[in-house]
Parts: sequence; structure tokens; C-alpha cells
Amino acid sequence: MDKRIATLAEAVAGIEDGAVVMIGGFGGSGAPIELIHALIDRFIATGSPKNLTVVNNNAGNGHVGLAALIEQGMVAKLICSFPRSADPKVFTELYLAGRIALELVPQGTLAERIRAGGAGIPAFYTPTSYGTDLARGKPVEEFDGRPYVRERWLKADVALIKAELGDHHGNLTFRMAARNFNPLMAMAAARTIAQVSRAVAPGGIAPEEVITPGIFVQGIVEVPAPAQEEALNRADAHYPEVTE
Amino acid sequence: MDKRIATLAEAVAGIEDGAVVMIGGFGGSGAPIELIHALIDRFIATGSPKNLTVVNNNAGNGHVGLAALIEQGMVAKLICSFPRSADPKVFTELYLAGRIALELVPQGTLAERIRAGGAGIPAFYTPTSYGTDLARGKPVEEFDGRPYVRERWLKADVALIKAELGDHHGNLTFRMAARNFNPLMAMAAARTIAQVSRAVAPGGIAPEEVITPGIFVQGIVEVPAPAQEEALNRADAHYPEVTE
Amino acid sequence: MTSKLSNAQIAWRAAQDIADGAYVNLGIGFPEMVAKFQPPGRQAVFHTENGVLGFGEAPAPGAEDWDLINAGKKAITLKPGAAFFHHADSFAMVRGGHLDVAILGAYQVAETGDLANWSTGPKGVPAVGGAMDLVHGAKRVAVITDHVTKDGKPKLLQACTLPLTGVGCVTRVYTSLAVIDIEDGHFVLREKLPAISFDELQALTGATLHLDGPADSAVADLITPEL
Amino acid sequence: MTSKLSNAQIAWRAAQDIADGAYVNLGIGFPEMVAKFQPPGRQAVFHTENGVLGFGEAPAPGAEDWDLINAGKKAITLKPGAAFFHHADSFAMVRGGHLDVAILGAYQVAETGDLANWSTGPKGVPAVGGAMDLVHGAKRVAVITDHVTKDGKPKLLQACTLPLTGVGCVTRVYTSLAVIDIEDGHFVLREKLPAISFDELQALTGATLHLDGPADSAVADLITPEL
Repeated sequence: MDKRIATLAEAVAGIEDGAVVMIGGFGGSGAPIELIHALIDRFIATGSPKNLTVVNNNAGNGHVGLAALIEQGMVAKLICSFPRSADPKVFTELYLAGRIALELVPQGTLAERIRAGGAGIPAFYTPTSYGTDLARGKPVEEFDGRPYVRERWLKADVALIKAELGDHHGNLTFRMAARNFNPLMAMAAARTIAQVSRAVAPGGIAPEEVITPGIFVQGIVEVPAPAQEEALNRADAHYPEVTE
Repeated sequence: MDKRIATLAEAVAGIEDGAVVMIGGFGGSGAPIELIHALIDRFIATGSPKNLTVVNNNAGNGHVGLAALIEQGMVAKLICSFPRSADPKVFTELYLAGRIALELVPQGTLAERIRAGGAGIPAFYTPTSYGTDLARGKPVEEFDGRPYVRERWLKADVALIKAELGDHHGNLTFRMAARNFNPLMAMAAARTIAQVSRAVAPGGIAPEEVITPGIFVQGIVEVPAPAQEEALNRADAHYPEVTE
Repeated sequence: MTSKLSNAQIAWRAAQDIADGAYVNLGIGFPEMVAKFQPPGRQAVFHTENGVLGFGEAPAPGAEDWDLINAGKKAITLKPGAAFFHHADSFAMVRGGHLDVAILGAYQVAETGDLANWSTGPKGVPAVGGAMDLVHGAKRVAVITDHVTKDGKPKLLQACTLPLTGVGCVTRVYTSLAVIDIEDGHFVLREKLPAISFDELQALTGATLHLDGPADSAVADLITPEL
Repeated sequence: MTSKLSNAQIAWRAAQDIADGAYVNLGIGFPEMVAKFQPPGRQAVFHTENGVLGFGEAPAPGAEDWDLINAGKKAITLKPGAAFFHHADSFAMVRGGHLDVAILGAYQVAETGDLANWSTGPKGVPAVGGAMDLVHGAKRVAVITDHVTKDGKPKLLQACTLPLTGVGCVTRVYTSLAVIDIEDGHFVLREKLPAISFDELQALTGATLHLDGPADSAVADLITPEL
């Protein structure tokens, strides 16, 4: 078994118009910048994929990564917990112009809905958001005298995630706090593509140190020395590059 | 912060009559034999704790560990998925005599109920057991055209678990498949005591390799070279030792 | 010539349908045998409920490590690329639809796809393990079983009489006499031993066997090596 | 003498109530300041929603690693005994009642314990983050805030007028003027600045301040170092 994909272009080739795409990361930490940029390249070359529903904790920052994907007009709807950042201009303008839809989900509920999607749990109850605007229209039930809101699972057609090591079976590790949503999204997508900083042979990750077992991963593509969104933004980078 | 407990006797001192006690392990793998035997010692010396509700995947094997705990008459009720083993005589006889109660739970539902208890999710829906005797009396709901059974969380007063490394903050790693229910039970108990094969200073476990973060662990007790239930049973061991 | 397939031959036949790279859970006991018969050049990844993916054969006697066992509590070994995880993640794999195939034993299978394989009735100590989870989520749930009980009664029925493990979950049955799919509430015969006639097979089956096409071409010969 | 506490002084006061070894989540922004004022000899373990337990101060400028950030996306460092985990485990810690204290900012707090701290109304882009999760599960949910808004209106009210973050979740409020507990639907005044009278404080508060005992002994002086 060898889940390696040779190029970023091949890695994002199968994503269709209208797809639900989970994108890992919390802000720039753990964001698969190179996979996102490959998707933008494809869109610029072919006009597809568009009308995407993107699941991410945020709404991008600056003009790279998720912000650049939104800036291209590829995203019809965003499901996230915190669409603000140091430079959220791209999302903010489209949102206020009514050109992108937003489903706002509390962060812990977002994480749990994604995990539920991966674990075959169609619905669960949480205390989070009870009595607030974000619980409107959702069933409420009392357990042991306390009210809880019912939430549904969240699944995706594709997950684009960022990992540190990936073996040929798709077993993954993550670097520090870049773990965040990445292992959960791997579980919840029909097809999970991981960009890994280093691809290793099976056995290259100790079985006890695997964070995402390969069963949740359909393809890995090696991206040595991946870009950090924060560093790109500090350099005022744009994707694609702005030419004079 | 130092969560080390000096002796096994101190580690099990706080468990009261009638407590719900989760005990880690799958069969003998990951079973905290020494903690269980310390609890038996306390019972023999003081008559307490008794009337325990024990949560474990199994019902013990032979006459050591969980089987020995049951053999002492300390367990009023067992919540488990598979109360059979190579030598299940202890449980079988008490059960058939009506002297121990059994709540049979499908293994995946047991794991998920324990995780839910640890994660603050009071109830969730699962396809497991739908249309079977084990779903009797449980609410059923349809999601996306498919029926699911509603299950409740499972929590405990105490969890007794077995880990490999444990640092003074309670961060834990587990040895191979001895992981099983142990990290979940650590989450679901008000008080989690881990026997660890080796106690290390904070920093002795790489932050990315921690399996159970210390927030889920209230005490660790070092038990170097812990016994394996399977090995004890192959030697026909009894606890306490049978004297002529 | 044998009148029915041995367990090894049933397991061999089931193994032929497992694709290279498939993620597979084999039930405790007889189904474990399927792992031995992977066709050359194919390598499935085996999952066991207690938190191991990518395990291999049993170790040599005396070389067991009792922290490294399968769901049947038997000692196993690891292949390169193996991973450990806890029970909730393990059943996320099961329930979440990540396994390609689960192969299970059966007391009874109904033409509706219902399966009974965990309890023979109210006597004794009930034990369910992971059976009720495994029948949900795997992309394909197959059963391997003798075609009839030890005393010759059909195990393939219109409806199970024993306590159910799952409803409408089984899609293929490999028996000692035939390979039968379950489609739209019917048993559809795909393969049978050449030595047994359709009428003989029907007489040993507790529900109607359907054919997917003309009688002379719809059913293939069930041929296995001597095992 | 100051007429009210500085933010640093409010944070200092809140820090005095955090026990040694407590697991603590500090909300983004102002609450992060609480970490600086742990009393000598006490060491809390700080949790951040994005999957880190046991982090320390900000690194020196230029030494940032952008894979090591907190929920506010600021660079952090690790202390010995730190651990990483994914978002579902992180919020299991929050929702599952494993945190000892969460200290959050507030737009408004009601005497019922209701909190409004995520939205100032329907204008602009709404963003909630982990706020609605943090108010549930932590054993103690405390708020640090100026006693009144920038234009002098009460932030402590009978009922919140802004969109709620959570219902009945706050148990203690540290303000620029006082320390107030929420018990049985009432504000109970515990400490106030010596320079302000009870009546003055009541006038700046949008709901009745109760006393737990005789007026001359129920309220302690709120005293902090100059910060």
C-alpha cells in the first residue's frame, strides 16, 4: 500500500464544484497552505472547483491560504467559529456584501460535530449555546435536570489537512499545536488528503506515536518546509502573487 | 505539582462503599492488577469498599485482578460488553446465582458512553443495537432516513487504570494495545488513579507523545514490572494466595 | 470429492473478495482464519476492536507479549505501518464507515440481511462484545458459516429466531455450499458447489434462493483449493 | 489614590483566587493578563482551546514558532509537563468539567449568572470562538471587567440586553471597583474599593447588591498593589 501522491496538483484534482471541504488549522497553525494554493491554481486554470462549502475554525487572514481561496470567489459558504483575524478584510467584505454565507458554530461544538461525523454519531447533546441565539431552532432536551442542545454531525467530501510525518499507509503525526482540527477532519471526510512535511516508509512512525491512523487518510503529498500563514502575512504576501 | 502517591494502599484509600469504579484493560492487557489487588487487601482488612459498580470490558479471568475482586463479593454490579473468558467461573457462578447484576453494553457503545461522560456529552445517537434486545426501552430517532438508538453518558467516581510512563503532572503513555479503555476512563471519572510502570519528571514525556493529558489524572503510583493477568493465570495464580 | 467446504475453504473463498489495501475486521474465532488466505500480491490491513491497525500473524509460542493481543485475546504481532489507538477511536473506525469489510460468523442470517450471532437465547451469561458495532459502519458486512446447523437445520432463514445482532446489515454470505448475496430482501445465489443441485441447496435453505438471470448462467461454480 | 482599579490590578485580584495546581483557561485578550500575577509558590496549569496544556509566557520577539500559539493566535512557550491534543479532546476538557477555573471578559453580566461577551449586536461579522463552550463545564466561571462601560453605564444588570453567551454560568465577577459573587440569582458584594461607598457602588450597578451579613462586616476592602 502506498498512498503517496506525487504532486499537489494531483492531490487536489478530485475536488468537485459544490463539494464540502474541511480545511485543517487554527488560524495559520496547521493550515495546509500549499494544498489550498494548489486548489486556487486549479480554479484559475479551469474555473473549478467553485461553490465550495468550507469548514474551518476561521475565515482566513490576509491574502494567502484560506483568505486567498475566499478572495477568488471559490467559497459559497463558510462553517466556522471565528471569522475574525488580524486582517479579515477578504471575508468581511464578501460577507457584508451578502456574497458568502456563514454558519457560525461554537468552537467546541464545531470540533465535536466533526468528530461525530467521523465516528458515525449522527447527533449528540451539548450544554454549549443553550439559551443563546446560536441554539435557535435546535431541539432542546433535559438530562439530569439540566438543559442541552442537540447538534448534528458534520461530514465532508474532502479534507485538506497538514501533518508533520506521514508514512505510506497514511499514518500521521502533527507538529505541536498544529494538530488542532486536523485529526478530526481526517476522520470526517470521505477523502482526506494530507500534506506532510516528511514522507516516511511504513514503520517510520512508532505505532504508539501515530496520531491519525492511516485508515482515515486516502492520500499524502510531501511538502518539505511548508509555508506559515503568519510569516507570509508579515511579509504581506498575496496568492497568486500580485504582478505589477 | 506532584501527583505521585507513595503506595498502592494510599492510592485506593479514597474509594467508598457503593462507588462506581471504572477499571481499565481489555482482558488482561492494560488491566491495573496491582491497584485491584490493593483494593482487595483493603477490603479484607476493613470490610470496605463493597457494593461496587464496576465498569470494564470483561468480567475477569481466573482468580486474579477483576475476577478476584468479584470473587471477594465486592462487586454488586458489572457494566461490561463481554463477561466471558477462558476461565469466567467466578463471574458466571455469581451471576447465575443472582448475586451480581449485569448491564450488558455493546463494546463500541461502552467506549463511546465513557468518552461522552468525560467530554460532557450527556447523550448521543448510535446505529449500534438498533432492533436488538439491547436497545429495548431506549429512545429511537431517525436521522437522514436511518434509525438510531439514544445512549447516555457513563461516569464514575473513580477510575483505576494502567499506564506505561507517567510524569508528575499525570501525563500518561500506554504500552501497545494496553491503551484500550484506559485513556477514556481517565476522562470519565471524578478521580483517576493510574499505576505507571515508570514515573518520570515533567518533561520526561514529549508533549506530542502524551496520550492522556494530566488534567484527566488525579494520582499516579509507580508499579515497576507490573504483573500480566495472562501470565498469572497460566501459573494458576490466586489472589489473595491460597494457603494450605 | 467433499460434500461441503471445510472452514478453511470457506475462509479462502471469502479472502478472494478482499481487495489489496482494504481495511478489514475479522470476527473472533473462525473468521480470523480468513487472514491466512489473502491472494498473493494483495495486502489487507487488519483492524482489531481493542485498538490495533496493521497486525500480523500470531507470534511463536513463548514469544507472546500479552499487551499485544487481538479482540479474541490472542497474541498477535505487528506489521510495519501499524498503529495503536484507544477504544473510542477504534469504534469510530467501525461505526464511522471507515472499514471496507467486516467478516463475521453467524448463528442465523435472514434474507432481510438481519444477523443473529451473539446469543443463543436467554440461558447462561450473555456476552456481546463488539458484534453489534461491527455490523454497522463497515462498507461491506459479510458472513462466513456452515450452510446448516450441526443438526442439519437451515441457518439462512426468512427471519432469524435467535436474538438479533443487527437489522438489515449483511450483504453477502459465504457458506459451506454456496456464495449468496442479500439484495432487496432476497437471497441471490451467486455460486454453489458443482456437486450440489439447485433444488438440493434450496432444500437446505430456509428462504427462497433467487437467481440473477437465466438458471443455466446465473450461478457460477464454487471452486476452492483443497485446504 | 486611584478611583478605580487598572486592568492589571483586576487581573491581579483574580489571580489571587487561583489555587496551586489549578487547571485554568483564560479568555482571549484582557483575561490573559491574569497569568502574570500568580502568587509566589503557586503554579497553575494553563489550557488553551487550540490544544495545549501547560504553556508559559510569550517567547522573545523573533523567537516565535507559529505552530505554537494560543487561542488568541499569539505565540507561546511550553513549560515542562506540557501536552498537545486535538480540538475534540481540548473541548472534552472544557465541557467535561475538567477545568478548575475559566476567567473571561464580559460586555454584560446578569444577577442570574447570564453572560454576554461574544456579540454587541447584529452589525458586522459575528464571531463566537470558544466562548460558549468555556462558560459550561469549568468548575468555576469568573469574569473580569470594568465595573461600567466606557460611557459609564452599568455592565452588571438584572438581565443582559446583548446576545447571551451562556445562561446562569458566572459565579464571580472581579470588577474595577468590587468583587461580587453570584448566588441564587443575586449579586452578593464581597469586596469593594475602600474609597467608594456602598451607595455609590450601587448607583453604578444595574441590579441590587446584596450583603452576606451585617453591613459593617460583610464587605472586605478590595486592596491590590499598584500595577
